[in-house]
Amino acid sequence: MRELAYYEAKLEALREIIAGDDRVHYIADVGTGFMGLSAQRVRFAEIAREFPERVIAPPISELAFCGLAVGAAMAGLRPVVDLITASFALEAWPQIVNEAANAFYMSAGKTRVPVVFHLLHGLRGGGAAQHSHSPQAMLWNCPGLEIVLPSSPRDVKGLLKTAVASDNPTVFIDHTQLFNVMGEVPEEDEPIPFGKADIKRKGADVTVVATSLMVQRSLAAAERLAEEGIEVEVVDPRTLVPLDFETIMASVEKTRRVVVADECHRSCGVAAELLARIAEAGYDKLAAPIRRVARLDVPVPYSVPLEEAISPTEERVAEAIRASVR
Amino acid sequence: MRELAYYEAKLEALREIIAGDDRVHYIADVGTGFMGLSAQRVRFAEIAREFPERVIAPPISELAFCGLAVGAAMAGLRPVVDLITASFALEAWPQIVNEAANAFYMSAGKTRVPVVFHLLHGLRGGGAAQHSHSPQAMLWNCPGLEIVLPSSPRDVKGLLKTAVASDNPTVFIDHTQLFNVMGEVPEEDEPIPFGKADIKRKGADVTVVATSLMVQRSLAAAERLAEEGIEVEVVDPRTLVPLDFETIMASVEKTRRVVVADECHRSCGVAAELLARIAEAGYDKLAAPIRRVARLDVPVPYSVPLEEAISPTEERVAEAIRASVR
Amino acid sequence: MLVIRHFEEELIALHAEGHARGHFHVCIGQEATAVIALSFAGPGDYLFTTHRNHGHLLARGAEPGRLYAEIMGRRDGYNGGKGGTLHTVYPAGGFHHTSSIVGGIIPIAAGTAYAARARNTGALSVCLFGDGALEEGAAPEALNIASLWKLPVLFLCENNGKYGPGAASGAEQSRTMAAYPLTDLPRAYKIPAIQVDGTDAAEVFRAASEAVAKIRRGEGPQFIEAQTVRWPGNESNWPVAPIATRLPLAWDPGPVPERQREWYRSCDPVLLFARELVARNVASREELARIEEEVLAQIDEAAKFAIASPLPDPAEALRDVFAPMERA
Amino acid sequence: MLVIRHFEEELIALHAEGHARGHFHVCIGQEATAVIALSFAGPGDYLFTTHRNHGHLLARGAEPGRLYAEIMGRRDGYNGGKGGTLHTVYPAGGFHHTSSIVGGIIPIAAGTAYAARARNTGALSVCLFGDGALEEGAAPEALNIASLWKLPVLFLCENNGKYGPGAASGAEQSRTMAAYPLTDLPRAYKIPAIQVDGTDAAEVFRAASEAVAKIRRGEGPQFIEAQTVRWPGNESNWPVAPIATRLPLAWDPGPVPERQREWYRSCDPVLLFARELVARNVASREELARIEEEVLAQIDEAAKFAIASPLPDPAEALRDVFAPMERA
Ligand SMILES: Cc1ncc(C[n+]2csc(CCOP(=O)(O)OP(=O)(O)O)c2C)c(N)n1
Ligand SMILES: Cc1ncc(C[n+]2csc(CCOP(=O)(O)OP(=O)(O)O)c2C)c(N)n1
Ligand SMILES: [Mg+2]
Ligand SMILES: [Mg+2]
Repeated sequence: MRELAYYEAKLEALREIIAGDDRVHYIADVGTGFMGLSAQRVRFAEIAREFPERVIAPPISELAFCGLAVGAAMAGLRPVVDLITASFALEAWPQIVNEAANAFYMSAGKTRVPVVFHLLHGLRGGGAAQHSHSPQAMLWNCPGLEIVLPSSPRDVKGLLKTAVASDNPTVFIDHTQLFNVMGEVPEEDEPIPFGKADIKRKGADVTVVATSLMVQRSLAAAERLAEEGIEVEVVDPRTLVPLDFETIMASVEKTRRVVVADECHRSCGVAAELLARIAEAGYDKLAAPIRRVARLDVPVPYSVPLEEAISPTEERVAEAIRASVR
Repeated sequence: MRELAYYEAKLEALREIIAGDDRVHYIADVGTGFMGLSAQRVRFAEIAREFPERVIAPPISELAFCGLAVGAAMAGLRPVVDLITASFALEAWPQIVNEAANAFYMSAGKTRVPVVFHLLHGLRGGGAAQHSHSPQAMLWNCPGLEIVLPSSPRDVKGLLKTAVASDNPTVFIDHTQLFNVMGEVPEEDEPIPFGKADIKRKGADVTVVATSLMVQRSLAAAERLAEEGIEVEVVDPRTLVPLDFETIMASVEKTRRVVVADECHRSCGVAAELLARIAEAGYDKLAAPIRRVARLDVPVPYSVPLEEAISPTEERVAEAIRASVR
Repeated sequence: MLVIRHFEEELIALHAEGHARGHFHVCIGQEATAVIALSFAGPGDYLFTTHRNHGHLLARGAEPGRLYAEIMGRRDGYNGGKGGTLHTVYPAGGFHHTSSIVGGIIPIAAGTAYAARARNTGALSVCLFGDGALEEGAAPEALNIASLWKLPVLFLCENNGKYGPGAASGAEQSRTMAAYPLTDLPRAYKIPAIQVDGTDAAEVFRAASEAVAKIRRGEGPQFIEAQTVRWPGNESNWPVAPIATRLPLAWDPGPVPERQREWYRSCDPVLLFARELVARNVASREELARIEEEVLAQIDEAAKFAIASPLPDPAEALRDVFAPMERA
Repeated sequence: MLVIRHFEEELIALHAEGHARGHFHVCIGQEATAVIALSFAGPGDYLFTTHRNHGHLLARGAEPGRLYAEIMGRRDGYNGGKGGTLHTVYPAGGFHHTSSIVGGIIPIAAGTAYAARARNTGALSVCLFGDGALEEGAAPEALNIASLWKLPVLFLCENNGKYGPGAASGAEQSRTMAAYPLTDLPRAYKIPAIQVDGTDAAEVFRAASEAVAKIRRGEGPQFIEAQTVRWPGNESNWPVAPIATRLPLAWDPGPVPERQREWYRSCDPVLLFARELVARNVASREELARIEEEVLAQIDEAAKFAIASPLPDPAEALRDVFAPMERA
């Protein structure tokens, strides 16, 4: 199968999606949309030029343009609305959390809101306290939203297709630090279903449940640990809502040792929920305490060594794995 | 010691605080502020009339008036800003989560933000999807905020005093369903320190860690279970940030059985974090899986039986306790 | 208008009797705006309303019985009791989403207008909201976008902020809005805006028909501020009906306090309209009285229908969180 | 102005050499506004700025070396590397909080003004922000409150939205703001607002001194829009210095592209000011050249200081989350 860089797969998906369905409108700043501040941002600008009627640059009004996308979704379009840096989603919180998430339920299933919110989350290197949010935990606490966290070229393409096809409000949370990851991507169209975890690496000793960039860090840690004789299984849920808990528990029952790795702040983060569910279901199936690798509970500092100090690094994942087999 | 209703203790605290410190300004709609839609709302209006210069009604602009309070706190006041229904805090999310919480850290400790955000959270009976939020879990995922959840007349008074005295942004999260709870409140001033859990009931068989209204529900469940021969210990952390985890773990080590009870939505809720911490620290100290009682992961319906179906009721707490000793 | 009035008055009674819970808001005093303005909306148009929505839904043909049932959380409610008074959704009438968050619908209404134009359906959006909504940042943000993109949306602001009958009308100040008259705000964003007396059906008729025509001609968003005086029963958070409305009050208010009398005389759109109809010989007092009897009977039946409607099955609570996946 | 210009140009070079990371924003082209307008702020006043803050801090006396150190994440930075370019806080100069969230500081600046008035200190707030900030709902919300409550705050909008030298100036349209000219928005909220040429030091001087005087007299908030043309090096997200500024370019631009030449001729506030000084015989070209040498030496030293400053101790990351409790 052909190999593509993550960013290529992501761009290919978007182009196919916009070209293939008139109902798709993409609302974003053209300079930084979709690809953020990455070197590939000009490639998004090319797509914007190709579809000038359907790639639309709004004012700096996240609340209103997210609301606009919610309305457009109610009225038959399939809008993708780009918050770009995930921190800016906080500006649109009322529309995402209190309108989009609730509309289908409050109407008892009458009103569908097939909108996709696109966010670039996480510690990106120098984003500091106000530009480094990973809001997926806050969003997981808000029922009514589908939450997607791709981690590989194949996944980013297939999951983006499914996100746009979904009839529900979907938060698509990407990470610029993934953009240069290489991987196989089939030529043919392969939407990836929501709620199907992917075992990114097989191993018998420890299960690591990781999301987004932490999948790549966990795979790197697993390589290192293989040299130390520890065989790590890396499970990537790919979507938090819906969550494929069965696949996770099947791996846990096999290895009996678990590390959860996620980039949100630790308290009430995604790792907390994963840990809680595994602890509930796995009480008598575990051979060691579940360990959690997450961002420390402090605002994000700007300086390199400070940011590093609070990050869930590859080294910290490796350490947690070692501790759990010790 | 004298007995007061919760609402009386709360009003007494506010009056004393405003009367005692010129720097305290209270920003709120006078009709529904502080006491919400409860029968006691006229009592707040009386306080507002007594201090017309310092109880100020803003426009319906939560984002701006929270930001205004943040600025006022930076410049020497001790503002209390009232979101009233906690759901309206979502409107002010950028100011609470991305400005107030980060200012002290980003300035490396130069700028203090002694603001108090007052919220009325939870299932209040007919609030439906858009007026029933319990945002404490989202806020716990945001370092830099102190989070206070009173559950008794004594606590509401003492914690409100400490919240206003604190030099940090503090989210004071109350529940109208507590207003008629009766309890002892000392005559003399007794600020209650943050980070000190309170054992609301002693018992040897099961530890229930509960917050806010769930403390009262857990106490009621404990009474019932005492008749069944189960002795329940109810631990109330009172503040999530800072969290007194030692007191919680001391109880857990004693009883070896744990139920966590909180009103947030289940996934990534406060109960998830409490469960995760206890599971991490208590791996080899537990005689049963930790059980979680929380709001089910659906938007809040309006109708009585539907709302009941997703609520963490007293009955459900009791059921979880029974399951954990079974 | 009469249906709305009697619906709301009966609702206050039903609520007092414990048939509904939570807080709620009635449209009394604002009936003319909804009934007249919404008469220009076509079947494919998108309508949005707020916490104060009952009158808007009824004006678009919602059945009083099913609306009561929703407000009482019953199975026959339009949303099976999931939405309730604050969020009733009635797609057959064009209401696909109702938000109780002040300002929440304004960007959404711009969005349905955006979609209608993109899909070239000729539809427009009508966004009904209160004066308070303009204080929320969502409103100016959305006005800006609607203006820039010339979206087909009618912003219809029901300004019930004139406190109490007898308050000086005209260019008085607002304690919470510096952009006053409110039309100053849309105008700053280059949206044509006019003020009308919201209790005067003829004035609302002219303004709404003209605004809708302009929007359908592609002239972009329009803004109407319909001014009404706050109904005396609606000054607290819990509406209390001072006296039940009956049309004969239009001619003989009886022994009521002066405030109430003044409201009947110059602010009550239902009584104003009744007087107008009689003065112009469109209907006689007797004909109106007969119609009122029918309406009262209809409302009575609606209330009975709702009370008889069963509560929903608790298992319903877990449904409708997500739509099943669309398969291409 | 010269310090700011050379600071920013050197920063672009330092960044390109890898001494700083993340994205950053420079004040080139906007120097006149900051330097002149902030000269009216007193020591107790509260100043707020945004992602584009370096010039503002320098105008208030921030040391270039410590500012570079912050931007490079070093221990000697004003915030020990915790804030970085987007959030540098410099309380000695009146900057207690700097937000990189567009619109974030506008309500906060209203808040310090509220406190200053409540405490009767006579202080005012100056809130510096870009044209884009008015698109965020936080801005109109805060303008409204500032106007209603007559808060002592100067809103100083640096409109660098005139794209590129040579673009038609005057009442042109904005693609993202319907309320254009921008002063229409504060005026809708009854805040006095004027437009000035932000590259013209004298014009900024007059406008700012008058606005500050009005605020200190208790006349409530004032709004100034300072218009500048976007500097040619700042059209992408990553500023790229086309040519390093030297004052002699004011008289002889040398062989540069026409765009750049036009910018030198009519938009560059530093060169405009230099020409003015010479034309009015305030300083000779030689004197200016000498000053420039000194500034360049100062900047050079500042850069060295910052590069030599150690990285912070990783343990620092866990400090300053919470202030210790105040004990009454
Ligand atoms: C974001 C938000 N803030 C506050 C409230 C509480 N609230 C409900 S109705 C209302 C008044 C709204 O005034 P207006 O928009 O004029 O509508 P009216 O009730 O007068 O019809 C308020 C503040 C809310 N529902 N949403
Ligand atoms: C809430 C928010 N949305 C988007 C951004 C991304 N962003 C950074 S600077 C900028 C442009 C701001 O324009 P303006 O306020 O005119 O300032 P300028 O950069 O022109 O000085 C944007 C959109 C942000 N920082 N915050
Ligand atoms: Mg109103
Ligand atoms: Mg700008």
